[in-house]
Amino acid sequence: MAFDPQFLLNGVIVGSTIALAAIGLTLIFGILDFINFAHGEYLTLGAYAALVANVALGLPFVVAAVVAIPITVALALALDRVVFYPLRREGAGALSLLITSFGLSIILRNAVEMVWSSDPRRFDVGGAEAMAIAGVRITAVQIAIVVVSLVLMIAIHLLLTRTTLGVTMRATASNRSLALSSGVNTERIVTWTWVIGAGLTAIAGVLIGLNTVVRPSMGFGLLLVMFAAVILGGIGDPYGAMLGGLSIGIAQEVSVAFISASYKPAVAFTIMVVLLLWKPEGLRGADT
Amino acid sequence: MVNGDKQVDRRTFLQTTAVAGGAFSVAGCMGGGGSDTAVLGMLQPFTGEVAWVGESSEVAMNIAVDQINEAGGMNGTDIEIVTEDTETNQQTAISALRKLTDSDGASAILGPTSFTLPAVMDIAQESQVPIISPTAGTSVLDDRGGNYIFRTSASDSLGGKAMARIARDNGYEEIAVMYVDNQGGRSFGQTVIEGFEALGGTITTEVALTPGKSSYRSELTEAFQDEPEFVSLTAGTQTGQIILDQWDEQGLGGVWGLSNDMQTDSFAADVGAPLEDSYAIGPLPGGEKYDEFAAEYESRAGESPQPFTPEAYDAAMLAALAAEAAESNSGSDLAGEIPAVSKDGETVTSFQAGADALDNGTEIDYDGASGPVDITSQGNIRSSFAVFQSTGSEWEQVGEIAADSLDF
Amino acid sequence: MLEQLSFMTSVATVAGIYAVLALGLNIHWGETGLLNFGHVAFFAVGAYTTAILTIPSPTATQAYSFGFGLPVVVGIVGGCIAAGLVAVLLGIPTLQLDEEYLAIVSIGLAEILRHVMMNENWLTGGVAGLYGIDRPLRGVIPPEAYDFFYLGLVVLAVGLCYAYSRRLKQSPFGRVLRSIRDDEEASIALGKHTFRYRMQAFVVGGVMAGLAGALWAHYATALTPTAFGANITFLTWVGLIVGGSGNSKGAILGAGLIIAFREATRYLPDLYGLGDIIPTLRLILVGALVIVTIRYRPDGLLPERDISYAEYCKRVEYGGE
Amino acid sequence: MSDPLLSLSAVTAGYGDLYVLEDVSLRVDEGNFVAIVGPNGAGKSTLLRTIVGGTTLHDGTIRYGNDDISRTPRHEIVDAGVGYVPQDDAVFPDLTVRENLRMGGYTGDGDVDARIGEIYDLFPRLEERPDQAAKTLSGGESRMLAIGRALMPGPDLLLIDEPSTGLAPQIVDRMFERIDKIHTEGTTVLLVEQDVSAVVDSSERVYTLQNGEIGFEGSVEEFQASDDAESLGW
Repeated sequence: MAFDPQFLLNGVIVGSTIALAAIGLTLIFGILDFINFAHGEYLTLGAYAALVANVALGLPFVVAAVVAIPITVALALALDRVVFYPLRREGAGALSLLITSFGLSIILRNAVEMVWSSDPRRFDVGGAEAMAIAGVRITAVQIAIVVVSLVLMIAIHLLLTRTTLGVTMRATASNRSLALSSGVNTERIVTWTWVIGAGLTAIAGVLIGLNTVVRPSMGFGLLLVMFAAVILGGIGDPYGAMLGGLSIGIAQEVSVAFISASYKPAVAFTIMVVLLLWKPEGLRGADT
Repeated sequence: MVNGDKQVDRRTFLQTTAVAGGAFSVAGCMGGGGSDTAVLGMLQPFTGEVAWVGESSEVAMNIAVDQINEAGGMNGTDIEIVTEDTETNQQTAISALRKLTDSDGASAILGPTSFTLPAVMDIAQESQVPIISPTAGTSVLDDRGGNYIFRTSASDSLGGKAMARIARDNGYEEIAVMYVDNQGGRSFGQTVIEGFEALGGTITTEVALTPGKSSYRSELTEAFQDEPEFVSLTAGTQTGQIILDQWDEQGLGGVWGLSNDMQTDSFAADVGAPLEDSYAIGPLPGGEKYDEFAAEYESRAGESPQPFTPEAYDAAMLAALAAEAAESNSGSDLAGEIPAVSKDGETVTSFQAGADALDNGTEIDYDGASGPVDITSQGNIRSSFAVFQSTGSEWEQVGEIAADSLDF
Repeated sequence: MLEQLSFMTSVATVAGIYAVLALGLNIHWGETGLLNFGHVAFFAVGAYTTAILTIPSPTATQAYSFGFGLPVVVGIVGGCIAAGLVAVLLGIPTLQLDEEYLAIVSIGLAEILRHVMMNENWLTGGVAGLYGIDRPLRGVIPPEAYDFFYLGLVVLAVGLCYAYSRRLKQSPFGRVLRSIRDDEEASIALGKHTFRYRMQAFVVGGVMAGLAGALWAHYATALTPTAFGANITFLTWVGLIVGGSGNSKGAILGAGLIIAFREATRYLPDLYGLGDIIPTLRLILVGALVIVTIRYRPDGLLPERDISYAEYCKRVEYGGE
Repeated sequence: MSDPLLSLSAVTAGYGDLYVLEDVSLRVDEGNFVAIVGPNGAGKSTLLRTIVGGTTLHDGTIRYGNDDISRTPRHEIVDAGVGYVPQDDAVFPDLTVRENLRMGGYTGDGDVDARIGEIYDLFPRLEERPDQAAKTLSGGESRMLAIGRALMPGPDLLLIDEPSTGLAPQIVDRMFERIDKIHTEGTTVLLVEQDVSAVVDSSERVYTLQNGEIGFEGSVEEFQASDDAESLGW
């Protein structure tokens, strides 16, 4: 049986959205030093914010998608102020923050379900029909998803290397104490990290919702995959997260051609464990 | 599920939330059914992807219980419904069942779904409280039911065979089979495969799906790689709709054979034109009794009955009639009467009629909203199926598969 | 009243099983600082192993291929051993890395295991699961007293794990573990092979979780993959955090409280008739409980008494400014 | 006597409930080169961290110029003109040499590129590898980068924690040459050292710190004549 390139294409589409969300997760991990279990819910909230703007308020989809970003960012900042900041101020350890984020994740997920019910919902965009290009089927929407993801990844790269904010974020991620000693107001960097991380995650949520459906569990369902992407790329490394997200998306979809599709979710973790045994510092890690 | 009374309760709740926190621990000692009412428990998922099952079957059960209470109640006592959420999780289901049997003193329990029923069977048996599931199709129950475990829904092994027959009878030689990889989906899907092969057909691909995912494009690519003309799909409405939308988007062709979960008006309307000519199996429309139930359901819930709701209504009726027959509301007494009141006797279609007949010492055969509901000694029902085909906007019945034609 | 007592007995039994889980996790996190977020994996391995060892051989209609019909005691011991072996396998790639790796990889392992449970019918019965698991001394104990007997067994297990944890804490081994937790570099300087010690602690905690799984299997008498989701790991963590990590009494108290809370909130609909929003509301309350505890009682209800210098440095470091 | 640039009076500090420094007082005058010497674990690093706000201050006050900086956030202390070179983790490993320097100039208002040029003049080895990641530098280069990073905002006072640790003797000598140069160009220097011999040539004033308390205090000449010098292996 010849391998169908369709699997690869599906993987690129899924992988590019995972990559976007994983960048947010890894940035927040780098700066705040804890694994944010509520990250998936930010993705869900982004999708629902766009959904309300698009379906309930009747805004055009693109406008709704843009509107979703500041809403999600504002929510993430408010939650940081109310939930995480007091713990940071008192010097709570990474685990306290992590467990708190798990509690927050449950609250947010169920609040979304309470408000919008568990029914899957769809954006109000034109019917998508796949076109056949070079033996694979792809819709205009999917092309847009991949393009938007790639553009955002390039934008993140430029931000991290060309701007003072970006360099400061990387510096704070690699050594928070030294950043303070260099005159960095780390709380300001934390704020910017939430802005960028939650913003990217909101876009990822909208794109995933566009590619499929919007539902309360969408973010949580992707959380473990995002973790795998982050680990694969090396914790705290945004480029690694991009690479990790893409690899995992492709591996998952391609795996369907070879093994039972019900093992699909396990593929990401198998790759992760194997990689840790082989190259513990992540895909991009130094060889030394 | 808009209910006027509930709104008031909710407001009361909001005003007293502060007190509620402190009351949890006390509540543990205060709860529980008083002896002046009889309790029917409902054990269903109310959260997560299958929350609709709990919500819709609660409406159906309320209809039944209101009718029973209007007719004087079960052995003269009013029935109170206590609902518990399984969260589609074995541990929670066991705790919830324990609460219903031990703390609430339920006479019988309606539910749960295939996800959790196998896991609580033994506990129910031990507690000597009958379980009547309107929602569990799992073939595990085929030879494990009876005694304390019954169901008013058809076994997946019958449904799967019916699906195989539809494909074969319509001349398809090679089909693909897709099913969600959970308790319900797998047993149905496997029976389609076994049944279709027994009828001389060939299965091109078998694809097990993880439910609750957002994209099934690769699974579809896999299923359609040999270009099957007929694909059997077993899934809930949510997963089903995503799969069908993406199938349409990808332009893969062929017709579907859909399991009974997806045989609802809203599903046919939502998927629309692409579904034209595809098949679905479903229960035989129950005639007058079903129409009566459907009208009541619609007036309460504002939508046409969801799958399994007539079965839920019938399950509550059977429990109450069995209690009448046993002249006791105790679970261990009424369990044995459940098969007895469902067949071989004077046909009754309401609680009132059944209770009156039993008072006169007549054996009864309850026929309900979902059909004749004849419970076998293994706790199953033998069931005929209706074959539906989509017109592109709704399901139209195009045939019938009799229970007798499924013995292969 | 008797009905209430019976229900309370089953709640206490579940709470006891969670207490064993929490004691195991306390050895991982509280004593050694291992961020294990896949605790349910050990629980599942313990449960399935004892089930496979003790159920009768399969009949023609059953999905699974192995059932050895061995005595329950053999099953429980086997469950513990299997959980310990899984700990070794998981420990090899992760215990030498930063703690976050263990956290995420352990979640991953738990997920993989759940998919194995769902897919490998020959071993686990697949999504249909395993049924008819025997209960210890079923024929000997009168049925009406059986629940109390089983609760007694669970309490005994809690007691054993508690006593072991206490002894561990006071032993030289326990002191090494705490020094690893508080400052690994210092203990390396002292010449301790931290990998070996971490591995030992990881196995001990894993075995306790396996025991909890075995107790669950013989309590539930049926196993399906739905009983082994990530929420079990989460509830155990919540219990440990609320009770106070690093303190065995805290682990037991926390596990008991969290189960009591979960069960007590079942009575909410009875009081208020909230109907369809109650289940989600209950989960929201559990989430809020976690956040509030960590905010206002960060060391739990029963905090560990002394905190070392190195631990302080760690906290100061996290404090930033 | 004029007002000191930096003064600590009766400072008691540590980590959380743990006390490391007890009743420490010292002063650094403008233009001075001050060394604090003491054995390992005496609290030298904690003392520098306390000045930049990196510990829990239980008692006492820290004044810089005319301001009380006891409760000032760390990043504002840098803003006020205090450069700090920690002993460990003194550079950002994943950032390039140039980016590390740029981070140091984070608060500076001046021309960052011009300032980087000045640092390159001081440490030519850094100029040879501007795009190399800091984690790939040698120990000596890394230390130069750390000092360069701290000098970027043009601090009036430079705090250096054990510049000699882990470096070969000839590199230590060259390192102190540079520090001397920084000092003579107008920056006040406060450094802590375990290796007493390394600092006596450069410093003007010496404090000894033992068990978190100040022992000796005075000029280099007085120090060399004292018992403390002997006990520290001079």
